[in-house]
Amino acid sequence: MISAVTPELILHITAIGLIAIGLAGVVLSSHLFRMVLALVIAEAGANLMLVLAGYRWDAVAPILTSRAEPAAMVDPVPQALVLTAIVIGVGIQALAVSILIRIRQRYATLDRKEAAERMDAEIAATLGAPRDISQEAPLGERPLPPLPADQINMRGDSP
Amino acid sequence: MSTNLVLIIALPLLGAFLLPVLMRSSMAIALWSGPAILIYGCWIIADLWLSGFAQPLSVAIGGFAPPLGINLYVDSLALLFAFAVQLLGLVFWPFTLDQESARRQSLMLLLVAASTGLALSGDLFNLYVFYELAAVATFGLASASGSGAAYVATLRYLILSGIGSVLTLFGIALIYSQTGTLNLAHLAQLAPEQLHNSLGLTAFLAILIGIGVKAELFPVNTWVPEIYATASTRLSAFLAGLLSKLALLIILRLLLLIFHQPEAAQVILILGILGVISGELAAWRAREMKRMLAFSSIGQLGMIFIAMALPDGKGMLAVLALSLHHLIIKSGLFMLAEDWGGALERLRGSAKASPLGAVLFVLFSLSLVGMPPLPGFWAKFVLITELAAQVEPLYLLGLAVFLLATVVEASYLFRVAATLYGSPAQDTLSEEIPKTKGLSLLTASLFGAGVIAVALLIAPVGDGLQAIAAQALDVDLYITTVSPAVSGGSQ
Amino acid sequence: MMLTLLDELLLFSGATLLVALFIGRGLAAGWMVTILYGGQLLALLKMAVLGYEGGTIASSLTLEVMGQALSWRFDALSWFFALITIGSALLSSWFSCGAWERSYIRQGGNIWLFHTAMALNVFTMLILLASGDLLSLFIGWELVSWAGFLLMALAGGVAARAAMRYITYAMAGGMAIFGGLALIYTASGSLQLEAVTTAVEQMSGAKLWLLVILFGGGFGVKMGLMPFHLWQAPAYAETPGPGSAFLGAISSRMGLFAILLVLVKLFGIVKIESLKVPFTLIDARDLLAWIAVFTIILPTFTAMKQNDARHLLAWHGIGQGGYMLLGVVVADAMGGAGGLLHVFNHATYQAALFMAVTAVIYRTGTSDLNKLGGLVVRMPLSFVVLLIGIIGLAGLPPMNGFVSKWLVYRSLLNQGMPLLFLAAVIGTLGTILSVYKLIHNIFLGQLRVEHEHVSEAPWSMMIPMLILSAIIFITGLMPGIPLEWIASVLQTVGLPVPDYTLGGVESSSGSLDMIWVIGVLFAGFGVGALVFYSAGRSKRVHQLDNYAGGHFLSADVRYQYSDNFYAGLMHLIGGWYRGSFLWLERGITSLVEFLSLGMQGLYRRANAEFYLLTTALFVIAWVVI
Amino acid sequence: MSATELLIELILMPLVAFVVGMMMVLMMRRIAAKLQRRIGPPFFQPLYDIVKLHSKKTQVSHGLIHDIGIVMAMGGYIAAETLLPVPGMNGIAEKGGIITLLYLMMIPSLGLALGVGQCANPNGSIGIARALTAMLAYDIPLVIVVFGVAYAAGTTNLIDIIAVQQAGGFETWGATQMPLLAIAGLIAMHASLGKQPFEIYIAPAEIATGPMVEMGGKYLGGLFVMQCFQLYTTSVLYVCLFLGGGTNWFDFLLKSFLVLAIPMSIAYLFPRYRTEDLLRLMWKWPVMLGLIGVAFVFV
Repeated sequence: MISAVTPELILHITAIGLIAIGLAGVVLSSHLFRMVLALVIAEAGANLMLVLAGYRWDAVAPILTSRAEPAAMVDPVPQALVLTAIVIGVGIQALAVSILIRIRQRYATLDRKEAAERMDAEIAATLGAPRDISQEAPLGERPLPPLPADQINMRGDSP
Repeated sequence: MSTNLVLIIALPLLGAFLLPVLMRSSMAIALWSGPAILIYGCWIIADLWLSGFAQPLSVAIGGFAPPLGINLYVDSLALLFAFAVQLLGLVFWPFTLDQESARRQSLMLLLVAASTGLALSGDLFNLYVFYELAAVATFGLASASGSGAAYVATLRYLILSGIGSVLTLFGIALIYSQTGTLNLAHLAQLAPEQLHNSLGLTAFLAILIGIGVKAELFPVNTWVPEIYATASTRLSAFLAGLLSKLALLIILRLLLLIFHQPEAAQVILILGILGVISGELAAWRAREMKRMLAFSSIGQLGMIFIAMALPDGKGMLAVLALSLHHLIIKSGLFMLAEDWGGALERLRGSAKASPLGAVLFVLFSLSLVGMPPLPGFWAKFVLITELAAQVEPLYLLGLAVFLLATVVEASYLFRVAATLYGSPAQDTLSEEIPKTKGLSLLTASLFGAGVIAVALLIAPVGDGLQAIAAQALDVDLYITTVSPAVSGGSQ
Repeated sequence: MMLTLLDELLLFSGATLLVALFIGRGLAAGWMVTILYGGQLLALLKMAVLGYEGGTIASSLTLEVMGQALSWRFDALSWFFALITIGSALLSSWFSCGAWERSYIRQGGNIWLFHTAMALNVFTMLILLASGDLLSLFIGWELVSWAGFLLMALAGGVAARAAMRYITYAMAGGMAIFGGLALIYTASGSLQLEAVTTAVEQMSGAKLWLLVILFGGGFGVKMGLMPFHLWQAPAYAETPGPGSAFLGAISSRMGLFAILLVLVKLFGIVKIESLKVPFTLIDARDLLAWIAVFTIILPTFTAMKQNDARHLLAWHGIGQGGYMLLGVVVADAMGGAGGLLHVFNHATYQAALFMAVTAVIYRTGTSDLNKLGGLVVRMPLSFVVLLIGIIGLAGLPPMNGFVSKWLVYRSLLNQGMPLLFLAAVIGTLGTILSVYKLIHNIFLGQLRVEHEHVSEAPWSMMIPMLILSAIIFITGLMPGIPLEWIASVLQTVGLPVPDYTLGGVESSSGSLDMIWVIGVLFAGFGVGALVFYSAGRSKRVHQLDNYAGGHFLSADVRYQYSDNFYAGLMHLIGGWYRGSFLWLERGITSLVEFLSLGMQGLYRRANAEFYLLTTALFVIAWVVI
Repeated sequence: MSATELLIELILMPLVAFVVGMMMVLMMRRIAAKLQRRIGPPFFQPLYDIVKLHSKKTQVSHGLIHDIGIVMAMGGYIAAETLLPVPGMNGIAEKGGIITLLYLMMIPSLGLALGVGQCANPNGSIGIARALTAMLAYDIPLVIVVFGVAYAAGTTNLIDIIAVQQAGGFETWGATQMPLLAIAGLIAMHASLGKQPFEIYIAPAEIATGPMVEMGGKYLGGLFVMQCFQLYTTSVLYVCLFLGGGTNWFDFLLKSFLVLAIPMSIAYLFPRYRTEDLLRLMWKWPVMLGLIGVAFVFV
């Protein structure tokens, strides 16, 4: 498969490359907006991949005109699919940006770690539970508190 | 009669977009139109079910024949889930009247339409579209509460779901390049030759992880605790109870119809086991009721994944029983969590304030843990006997993890029960103790009655489930119902 | 649908539950529930008189669920345990009616919940005892463990915490049994008892070992066998008065019933004996015997250190469980009879002891051994009941405990097991010591100032205690009565049957005739009394008119030796109390705590997308390779 | 064995035991005296003591249980005698074996414990706690020895055990067959008598004679009677287990007095052991010897 470096293969590699770049961008970036943009790249890569699925080297665009049909046409189905995929992608990205604006108004920051920290604090506040132990404060206080009186009896200090 | 089946998707869609317009003209009609549509949907399905529903049927939308056009494949399993969607949509309808209610109700209708589509659709790309539609509706509803935490949680969920959809698209592209068709029945015919190779498997795994985001599969369910903690309990009940099951249904269809390789089952098994371990242990430490229920639903879904991983469809009945049981119990628990949502410490002594709520909580926990007469026990029994029949050590590991998880589950659920029945701390005043009341208590007791009803007539319910499972397993039945319409499509 | 005798019993028990549930509020409810228990006892006795020609009485109700046939039937084994269950329930609820009920309500207890929980326990135990196949056995088992949880968690606070600890142990046990059930189901294709026995024959060593461990461990949790015994003492001690009498008498013996049904009847002792422990000489039976023996010794010596009467008795309950298992596991004619007779005997004197201690709590308000003393003067009848109870618990001649322990010792002697014999005797001696501490710290020694106006326990509590003491003495005098029931039980379970007479057991290598032994004993007491009372009249003196090395005693000085009672003994073996099992339990809980902290960290701080990517990469790489 | 003969035996055996017991107490005092270079009490001194104590005018009692304790102490041993076969009279030995006898010998100590408990004197309670600990100490080797003998003879019925030993004359005696068990039995028996090295619980100096602190008059008399029975029962038990019982009265009495003489002569030469040392001693040597002896029995 590697031997025949057909243009088709190059396009496939670029599609997968785009997806990889997009995903890496999402993972590595620490700013929320940059993550959304990386997501856009990944979606473009996926759409390219979808288009390539129906691609034939020497065919022409699948447009029916009054003239006689051309010899070979590219498979129109994936192109229809790509249309809907792009529409969905745009829809989600628009929603993402609007949520980003809301976060900016609420938390005045778009840094991922800080936003997550703020969210945790707010959840703990609304639900009224004590903040759970983070990595800094280990489990329970040190040294261990003595057993409460009624526990001692229950312990029964069996051999 | 089969044509108006499409209505149960079309009408909510139509309603979703018309509602804001109606809201402006007259509030009364707008408020009741949503539930009316859902009741009509339930009526259609019930009417179809009662008029003797023996053979599954395939509805070609817009008259186009399946290989090109999109068809709805309706067998008893799909119908069951579709009915569940309509019913739960009605039960969890956001009746709260605030300025946001128009937006919430239309999004809810959108969510119901997308879920019904997920249940019935017989075409892979169509499933993808409905999946994304449901995702968008969930984002809208989740961030409806307007708090900063809700927005951050929704954004993180959006990014995760975005990556999921990228992977799903990648999988669909691979499948299309291999077979040239996206119709499930057609794929089922072509699968043995073209898709049973490493490329086919990659496609399946990509789709598995993509859709796994919503089905709370192990590595991709980090959004679950945040969304359930910040979103309204009605939405989280709908998500945990139903939407995750529908995503699971898609993976199940793919596994049964197209991908029979053992590696696929093993991946699901491993991810299921990890899901159970992480879900149950995280729930053991949870401080709040909502977060505990979130982790517990991850654990339960992990168990359903283990059931799904059983080779050649032996786990089908277990999957069906576990998911329906989890649906009823989790919805009931979330309804209780509406008033008891906060920290578990605050709940101390609230059994005296609301005895019915406490009894319901104990009933749900007992069934979740599997006390014999309740349906939970029978679901676990079916899974246990199937798991024990396997020989490979991985399945026995699954069995051991499943049993240990139940012990952990019992201890944290009954720790909450103990605090409920414990004596309130001295300084809390009597009215500070949260009480379950009003609509949520009513719905929770409805689910409680459902559990007891199923427990009483367990024999007929068991046989019904067995019939549904057998029908769903039957691949060539799927192909024959769709294929007469295929009429010699490109083989 | 012809109502068989078993249906009558189950309906009766169900009716008791409904009565307690719906009209449990009024004060008369207690008496009504007690009368209904009496009715159940009559139904049971009727069943014994009429039913037993065919060996088993099947219930007309059979269920067919998900391809599994569920049936319920009663045989001699279940009848014997049902007799003890209903007997102890009848006397416990009789004890709870009247005075105790009023004081319990005054202290804020919920008497309706108490009666319902008790009735629920009896009903679920009858269902467990009537199980016809392994699946209905498991259903009954789970129901019993949950009903037990309800009764234990009743009193709230410390009791709720103890019940919580119990439910985790019980769930672990239940799940082990569930796993074993699944393995058997795959091996034999069905859970009916006959199919299981055939499947067990051809089972390979390793798989059978797994089954024995799973079932042994699962049932052992309820019986409080060695590694899983930590929950039982606090759970039984903290249950309200008559509840602990009922639980102490019968609740943990359900584990023995299940072991008898599964390990002895289905697997068979010969099969268990054939399982060799790798690299060692001992086989599975010896392993069970040694677990039983450790269960005898360690809890008994823990009981000695307890400062609360109820905890002391609860720890003894665990210890005595070891005797029963030891007798059953030795499985020769005397051993089996001894083990089963010990179930009956223990039920009688454990219930009597718990009731006596509850009577003391009712009058003095505390069961702390260091705050009591000298009550024999004020509560003579309770003293007599406690005395008869402790003689039974220690296993000394006039009472029934001696007969069953004698049988267990004779079986160990016949089978030639010196170390087991020695360990069992150490257990008995430990019991005698800690039992004397119980009666000395409560009833003997100096009467405290605040207890001077304490009166005897009210009659509603005293009558059941006296009935129990009478039963203890009568079955001690004529062990033939219970031995007759046990003979039919041994036949159903497939163990050899000893030839018993009314007075005891006849055998070539030394027999026992309690009627003669007790007759001679009382004759001796008569002669002793004759000699003693022929001398002059003795003058009764006040307790402060006592030798105190020339020092004058006054009422405010506490002149009672009760704390650290066996100082000399504790000096030597005090160091051995390291609480190794408690440390083990703490280790497991902190491991789970640590893991769950890790998992929750996974969900909160982790970068979600990173996981998605790593999984996708890993999966694709795995697929390509 | 008609009923009347059995009845006569049941009456006669305790009387014989009482008389022989008193002579044993006399022998004990005489040996003690000889060791301390004095003449020792006259022949009927034990009888005089008992009669004197019973006829005292002031009898102090702390309650009904105090009296019942003494009655149980005497009655327990009287019952135990009937289980001990003596030449010519078997009593009800075959009705209850050696294990029943061991348990019957525990009844008097329990009775005494209850009686002393009623006296409400901490010295008494401490004494009883130590007595029960001592019982825990010496009973373990005693039980090992009994197991060895019973397993060797294959029965717990004392009559058969004696018959087995008498079958081959001197060679088949318990002591010759199982020497280790005999030694361990001797030490255990010595401890069970509660005499000098092992009498921590009657220590006059520390706890004012422990359980005896409130006993006077007929109570102390009852304990004296119990002591006679105790000496008799222990020595006769040892004789039956290891020295082949009595073929005729003369050699039976000779053996029992000889057996008793050994511990008595050792007793008055040693100071008292503390409780934990008593435990450590009893659980170390006699148990070791006993277990090895039992191992030999199995071989």
